[in-house]
Amino acid sequence: MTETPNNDAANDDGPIRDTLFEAPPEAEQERMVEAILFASAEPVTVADLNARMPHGADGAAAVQALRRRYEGRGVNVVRIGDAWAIRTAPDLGFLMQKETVETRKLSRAAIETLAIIAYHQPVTRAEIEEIRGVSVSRGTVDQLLELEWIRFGRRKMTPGRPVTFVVTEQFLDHFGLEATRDLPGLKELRAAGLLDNRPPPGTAPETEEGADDDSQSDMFRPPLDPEVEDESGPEDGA
Amino acid sequence: MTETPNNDAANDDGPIRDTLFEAPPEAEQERMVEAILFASAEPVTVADLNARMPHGADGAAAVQALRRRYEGRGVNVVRIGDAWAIRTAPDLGFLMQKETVETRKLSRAAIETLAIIAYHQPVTRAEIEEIRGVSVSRGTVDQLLELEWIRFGRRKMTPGRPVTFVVTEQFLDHFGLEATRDLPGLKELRAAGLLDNRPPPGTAPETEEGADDDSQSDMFRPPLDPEVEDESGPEDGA
Amino acid sequence: MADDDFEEDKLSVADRLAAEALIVDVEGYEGPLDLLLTMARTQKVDLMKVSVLELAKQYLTFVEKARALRIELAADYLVMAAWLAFLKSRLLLPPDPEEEGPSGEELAAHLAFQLERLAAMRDVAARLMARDQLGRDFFKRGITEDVTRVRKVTYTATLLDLMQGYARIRTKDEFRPFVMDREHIHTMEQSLERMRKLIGFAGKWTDIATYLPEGWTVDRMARRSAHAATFAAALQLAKEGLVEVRQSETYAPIELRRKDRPQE
Repeated sequence: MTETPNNDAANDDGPIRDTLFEAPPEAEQERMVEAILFASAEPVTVADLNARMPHGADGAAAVQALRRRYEGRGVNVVRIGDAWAIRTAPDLGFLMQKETVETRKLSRAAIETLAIIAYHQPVTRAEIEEIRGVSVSRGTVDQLLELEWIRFGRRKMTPGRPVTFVVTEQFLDHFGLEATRDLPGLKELRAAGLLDNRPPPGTAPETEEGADDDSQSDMFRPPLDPEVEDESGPEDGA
Repeated sequence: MTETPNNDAANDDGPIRDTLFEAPPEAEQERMVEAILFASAEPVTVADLNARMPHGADGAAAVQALRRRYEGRGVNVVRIGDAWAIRTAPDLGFLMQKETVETRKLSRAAIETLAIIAYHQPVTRAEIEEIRGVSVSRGTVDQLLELEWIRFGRRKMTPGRPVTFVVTEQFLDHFGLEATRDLPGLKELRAAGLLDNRPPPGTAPETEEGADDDSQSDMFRPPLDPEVEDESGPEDGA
Repeated sequence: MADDDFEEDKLSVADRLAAEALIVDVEGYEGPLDLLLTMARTQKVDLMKVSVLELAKQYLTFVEKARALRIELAADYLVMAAWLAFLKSRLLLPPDPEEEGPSGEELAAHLAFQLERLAAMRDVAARLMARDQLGRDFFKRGITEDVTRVRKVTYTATLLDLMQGYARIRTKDEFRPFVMDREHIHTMEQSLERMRKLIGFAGKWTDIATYLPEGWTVDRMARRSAHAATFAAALQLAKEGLVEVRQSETYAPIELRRKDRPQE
């Protein structure tokens, strides 16, 4: 009853057989992570997993094993920032008309603003305007904030200490990204120097020469708590 | 639906077209059922499955295969009425609880009782009552026992051989003491300003009522709660 | 911008038509940079190699046209026009060594960079939106299980609490030698025994104070324990169905009465 003979999918169905008859602790931990991830709609951090599993369990290892197990299945274990979630396989979306959520269509301005924030984060409103060549309407930013795709980052250490925007974990989740470094085309853009903060010639050099290093380092930093704003980043040293 | 990165399913480009006229392979049907059961907000009937899956698919067989696959896993495919759902394995229900630890201050009665035990150990209940001037509720002693801050000492060699209480290692640990003799003495307490300068009892009976209101309230606490009820006065005295 | 007339004839017919087409849907542009980007695309070259001079001319033509057609352009567009006119003159005239500031080439290079960057952001925005999206292409769990919170209470106290607690007790006893005396303590058992004998006579409501044992006033301990014992005994008797207890209001005297048998 353990063998699933009619399973000729790409993945091997071995793991099931392995774990049914002997239940070594790791297999049991994997079951636990499986239960926890299945129960939650939102991503669960490894810290949360460990907190919920019995003492001494290794949530990180168990989630990796689980991820492998679900490769090629109808649902997959996906990483979102520091957290993990189970999501249906993207190729099966056509089965889910019933579950499809109608999202408000984003304006062109909102889409561009979102992209600029994602690729340039942390980025100030002035910088967004400089890139787009028009002022950013409040409604656009509000819409993105409301969707919880962006949030306020820490303030920039330039005159006026303007607030910055960064993308959120929900953004990553929505677009199926593990981290902002996986944004499509990010490497090419960076290589082409298009993510540099290049001030217009003749303007006083801004105090943020490090800006692009900064955005880079920030990209690898999980977009977690908004309170870290006065933690000194590379740009304040400049 | 363009970028479906790690999808090793049989057909990438348009499962709809491929499967419209011929049923997808069984493994593929199982994946579909898996995704549908996962994403649905309610249990799904076989009729529903068939309606949602491509023409010719056998939802009943696929759900059975899926059920077998999930046997012994952290989640199971279960039948609810004539519908199917994925549910947490019964033995893992405990993971769906999150323990929040709340720290509360020990009650004044408990602190005083504890203090008396620490300063006078080994000490009998009657002696504690004597010192505090009020009877000690069983709940208070039980709480301290449960916290493992006190334990029973040896019986006193007095008539009735009453049990005594002493403080534990955990107590010393918690309060950062090496031994109870490290507890500051009365003189030191006074020097630290911890001993109030209060008129001796009896000299000002009226104000004294108010000042000692805790003992008073202890005395006149209606014998509603069970702890006080079986505490039938100081008959257990030495 | 009076110098537009001599430029115009240099533009091809196609460019002019393109410029007119632009004017028609000026509303559709997200600002001057967007418009410039669209114009640059008509040059059909890599954006890095775009002729900024050509672009400046094209834009200025556009602004002239709009003016001729009495189309009101937003201030942004006019500011850009002024800047491009300045840029054009910088690019055309030999550099003046007296003049401060960036050269025309530097300004032009920056404009080209801006255009390329905007184009790049447009491109990645489109790629981003083309990704599989949650709730459209892939889905989260439909039936979630709430995590029930189990509250566990732990108690804590500090050494200071302990010392203060002890000090509090010792303050009470401070002026009294520590002796194990229970001489003046009245117990509930004693009160109960007394009251069982007395209660038979209490056909009317009587103040509980009348049941206090003799000698209850000798000292504080006696006072307190007598009160407590009597009260507890009264409640015990009430529980046994022997007396009724009443108190008209808070702090009013507590009164007792023998409980009559049902038939009476």
